[in-house]
Amino acid sequence: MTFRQFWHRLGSPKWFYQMSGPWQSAFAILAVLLLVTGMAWGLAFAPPDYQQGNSFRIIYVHVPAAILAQSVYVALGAAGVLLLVWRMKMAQLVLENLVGFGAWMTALALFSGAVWGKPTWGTWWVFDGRTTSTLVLLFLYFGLYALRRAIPAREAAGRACALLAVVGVINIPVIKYSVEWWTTLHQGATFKLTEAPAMPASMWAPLLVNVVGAYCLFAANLVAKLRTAILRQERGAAWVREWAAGEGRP
Amino acid sequence: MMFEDWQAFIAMGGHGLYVWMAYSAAVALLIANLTGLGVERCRTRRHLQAQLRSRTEEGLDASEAP
Amino acid sequence: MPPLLTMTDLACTRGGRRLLDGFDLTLGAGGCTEVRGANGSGKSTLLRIAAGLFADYSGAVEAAPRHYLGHRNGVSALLSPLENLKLYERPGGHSVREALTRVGLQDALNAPSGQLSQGQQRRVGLARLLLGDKPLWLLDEPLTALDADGRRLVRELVEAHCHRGGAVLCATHQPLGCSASEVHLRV
Amino acid sequence: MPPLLTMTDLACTRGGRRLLDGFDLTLGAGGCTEVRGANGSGKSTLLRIAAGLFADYSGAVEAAPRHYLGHRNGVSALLSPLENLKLYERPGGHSVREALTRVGLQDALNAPSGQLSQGQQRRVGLARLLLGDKPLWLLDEPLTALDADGRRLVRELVEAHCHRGGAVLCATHQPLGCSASEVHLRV
Amino acid sequence: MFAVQFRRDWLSLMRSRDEAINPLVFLFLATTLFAIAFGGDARRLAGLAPAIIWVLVLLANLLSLEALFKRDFEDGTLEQLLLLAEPPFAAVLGKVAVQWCVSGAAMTILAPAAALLLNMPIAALPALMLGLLLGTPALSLIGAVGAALTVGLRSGGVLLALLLLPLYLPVLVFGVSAVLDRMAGVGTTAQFYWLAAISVAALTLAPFAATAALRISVEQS
Amino acid sequence: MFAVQFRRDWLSLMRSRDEAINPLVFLFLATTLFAIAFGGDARRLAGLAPAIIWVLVLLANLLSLEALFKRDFEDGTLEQLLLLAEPPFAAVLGKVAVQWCVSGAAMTILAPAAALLLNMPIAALPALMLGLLLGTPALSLIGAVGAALTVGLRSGGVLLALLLLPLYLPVLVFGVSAVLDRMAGVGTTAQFYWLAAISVAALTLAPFAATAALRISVEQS
Ligand code: HEM
Ligand SMILES: Nc1ncnc2c1ncn2[C@@H]1O[C@H](COP(=O)(O)OP(=O)(O)OP(=O)(O)O)[C@@H](O)[C@H]1O
Ligand SMILES: Nc1ncnc2c1ncn2[C@@H]1O[C@H](COP(=O)(O)OP(=O)(O)OP(=O)(O)O)[C@@H](O)[C@H]1O
Ligand SMILES: [Mg+2]
Ligand SMILES: [Mg+2]
Repeated sequence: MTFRQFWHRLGSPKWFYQMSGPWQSAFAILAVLLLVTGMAWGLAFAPPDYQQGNSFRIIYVHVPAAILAQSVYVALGAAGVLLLVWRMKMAQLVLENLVGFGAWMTALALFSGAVWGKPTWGTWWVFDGRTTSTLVLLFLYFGLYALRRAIPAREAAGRACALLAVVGVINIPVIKYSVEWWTTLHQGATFKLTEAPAMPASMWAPLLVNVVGAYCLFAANLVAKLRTAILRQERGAAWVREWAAGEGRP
Repeated sequence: MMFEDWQAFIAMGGHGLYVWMAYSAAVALLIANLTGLGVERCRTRRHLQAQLRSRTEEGLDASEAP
Repeated sequence: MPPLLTMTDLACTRGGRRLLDGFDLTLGAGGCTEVRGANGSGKSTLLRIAAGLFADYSGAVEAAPRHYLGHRNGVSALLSPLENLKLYERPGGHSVREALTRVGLQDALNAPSGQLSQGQQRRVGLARLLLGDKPLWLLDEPLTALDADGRRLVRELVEAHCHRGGAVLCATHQPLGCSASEVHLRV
Repeated sequence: MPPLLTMTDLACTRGGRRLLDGFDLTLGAGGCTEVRGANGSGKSTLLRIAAGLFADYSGAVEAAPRHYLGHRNGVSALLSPLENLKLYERPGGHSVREALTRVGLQDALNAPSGQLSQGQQRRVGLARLLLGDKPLWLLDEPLTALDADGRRLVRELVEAHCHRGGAVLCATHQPLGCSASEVHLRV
Repeated sequence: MFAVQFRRDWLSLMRSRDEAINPLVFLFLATTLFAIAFGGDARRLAGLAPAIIWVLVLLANLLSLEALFKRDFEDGTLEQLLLLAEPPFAAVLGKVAVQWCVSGAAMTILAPAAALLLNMPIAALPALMLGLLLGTPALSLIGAVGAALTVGLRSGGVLLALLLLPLYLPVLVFGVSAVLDRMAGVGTTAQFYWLAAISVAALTLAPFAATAALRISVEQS
Repeated sequence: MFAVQFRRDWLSLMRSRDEAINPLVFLFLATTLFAIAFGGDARRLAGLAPAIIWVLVLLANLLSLEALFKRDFEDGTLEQLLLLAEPPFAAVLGKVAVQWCVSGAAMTILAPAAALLLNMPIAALPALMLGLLLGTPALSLIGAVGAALTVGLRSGGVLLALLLLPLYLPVLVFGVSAVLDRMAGVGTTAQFYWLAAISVAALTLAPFAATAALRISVEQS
């Protein structure tokens, strides 16, 4: 199969649906396994930080969530380009179905960061570079959600969201840079995120496991949501009716 | 295991509240997310089947046939 | 000579109702077609599709450069008719003043358009058709709010345009009064 | 029985033009008068004066309780036809549902009105006339955007209303088709 | 008539739920912007928080008032209302009540959250909420008169602001000083009486004034 | 096309001169409100003044952007523009330019007066003005994309705010920090470069994005 064919097929809901059955459960199972392992490892077996003590264990929740929050948005931006430039049908489904997941991950990153901030910084919230840009990321997600809700026509909503997602992705680095630079200039380094380059393997290994697990969760969400969305979208098509009559029967 | 007993595990050296808040939020989100996926799938399936049934009862609606 | 408007196997669903289904239409130079049909049968939708102002359809549409006069006139209330149409003036074509005189607005060139009566505003919209020289005209109930004199005006404009080799697709409830083929939409 | 609408020595200037001058009109029970005139001759202005929606005139106007259907339908795009008219329902009169059925909208009761076609929206405006039982109807180009069936509907509504002892003043460019006297406005 | 109009406007707000939460979104976005823009100075904010919140509530109210009659004016519903509602002022009051529910009432409930973003001490929150509860009806009612006067005008938005802000000033002053006094531990009853008095006065006069203003606006078009 | 559209929009703004000064009126009214609401604390204001001014400039811009395409959308002019302008994006740019003249440019010139109301030191005014001059084009241009996306929507106003405020953040941050740095005697070139870069980037991309967004909006109605 040439790349061209693959590309074309990826844009075809039916093909995607028929191919992706096994992927979905694989990713979901992998995600649960990795995340449970990583969390248990991080909670009980990783050594405490010599400065922060056990509150450090929040890192195993916080960093994967923060990474996903950004990755999902980048994925939305990519889908936006696909939709606007190549009018790829699947990209619209991605745009429609991934916003909620990304927003929840952002919320988790914010929440776990805030919870971590209380014991380490002595306050739930402080406006520094990363916190601010994460908060703004949450607003970007809200914007996508609200825009889609506000436009009744599905097709138009898809393109409008695509445009917004692309504009947002272009802006994210600028936002990040601006706030990071601004607070380090004015606030001093008191609240700088702890960076531990010399982190021992026993500390970063569970983090790695969780990050990979988080990406699996992302993939599982992507595939599962696309699959249901495809069924709903193509409900008039013959193959979906066959599916409902046959395999889909409980 | 980095902790002597369960008590210490729960207490997390005094940071138990924060650590457990963060982890429980994460676990809750994970569970909600995965069950959400399953529920959505079931609902779609039921919906499609209901649609299929009403179609076969009424006879196939010509205007909606692909 | 290629046709000015070709619609092939058009299908469109709005608000849960199938409006167009396997609709075909070809409009060549000099052709005038009236689209008829009951209220809500999809005439306006058809015209917007032809104009490229409605995208949620399936099928193929090819249209020459075109003028579209919709239910709304596209006239800014604050600007005078002259100022309103300035944007559409093209070198070599009619001037705005000529166009407005043609539609009988020579006495209302400079009043804010919002202070014109409905029929006068419709005439401003009609005057735009004379600017920029587009071969295809898409008219959605052009007779709305026009008096007898205005209806005659529309007929003359359409006839002249077809005569020059243009084409007109017109949704209307009253016949324009010029020789035109008819398409009926049914839901 | 007193007339339902009396206008005496009406005069009105708009945008520097004298529209009405010493205009008199009396409309009794059962009377239907069509106001004719070229675009911009002041028909809409006259109707708004009669409705009490335009105040910048001289002369005397006396009008019975009235319905006014203007160029704009008075229909909120977000609300369904049912919800739109709820406000005008009165105990003892027609129900909103009956009124909407009468104007042929029984299949579009619950869609947001903004999603209706122009003619369907006009029909929602017409349905309001059936609610609240006002003896005087002031109609400004009621036929706008209506198909043949809709035009018949308006004629029937007007005839029935006059028959019941109401009165109708109607500005229009096309005759309604019922027996009516005519007033011509000239600038 | 009040109830019918209330239900109608409520429905149409719910149809576009996003619009209903507009004032809230504005309040939170603007608060966040301020918090971000103040950056490291956040700690110094506490004393300024009441003023910022109240000013933003005023502005949010202004913004949502601009839309109060606009759509009805443009699609001709307003002239029908003036012709057919019995009595029109009750219908106008219905519209204002809906506007208050989504602006004044909603902001009363959620302003504390915004205040916390600006580090306002928790002890002062009840004073903030009570002040908003008593003061915002006056804002909506007085605002309706201004909105009715400007609805037909192209310059709507800021002409409205210009008309209303002077009238809003007493509410602002009493509202802010109530919170500041509470933070300073001084008694605050007087301010609340004043806010309530202004609202009651507005309630008795504003519906009539707004109806008259609407009539003027409609007769011009 | 740019020039014709510019002249057209300029004319129609001049027809309703009040609307043209909307953003300015908003800026001054809100500044005044803040000054009044802060009352005796005024001395503490100086350090906060840049943040307040910039946030208000952002909000003023947002408010005037909401109207950018609205009227044209409603009376059908916008669809004619998309059909007949050659090329449409030049016409869109013309509209944005007019909007910038009455918001960005006007506020650049008059913001110092507002800043003085808030006790900002005179020495910092040039930094404020230069920042506004370089930053406001980006606000108008990015804002036009948002305005184009939301023009057909009932929830317009605050949906627009929600969409745009995150995108405005960098401008806000660089703008405020330039003034603060000037007040602290630190070099400020970097911020101005950034602001200029953002504006240039917006100038090259936004007209196309806005035109595409307008097309989406028109195709729905
Ligand atoms: C509400 C507050 C917080 C937010 C929104 C937040 C957000 C973020 C973000 C966006 C990242 C970047 C993830 C990536 O792309 O690699 C991150 C990483 C990180 N955060 Fe937080 N954070 C918050 C609070 C905290 C606190 C209180 C701490 C600990 C003192 C902390 C420690 C870390 C660490 C150690 C990393 C990984 C650093 C790296 O790999 O670059 N965060 N956080
Ligand atoms: N808002 C206004 N301000 C100033 N002048 C106006 C306004 N509205 C209408 N006019 C003027 O009043 C005159 C009559 O307008 P009116 O709308 O009453 O005419 P009409 O007879 O209803 O015309 P049509 O058949 O086109 O609807 C017109 O010449 C118009 O220029
Ligand atoms: N914005 C919209 N959203 C959803 N449905 C719509 C929308 N606009 C129109 N429709 C539906 O599409 C159908 C056709 O509308 P259209 O305006 O094309 O009719 P039409 O033939 O022009 O009618 P008329 O003679 O009344 O102008 C109508 O049934 C209407 O309900
Ligand atoms: Mg139509
Ligand atoms: Mg008229």
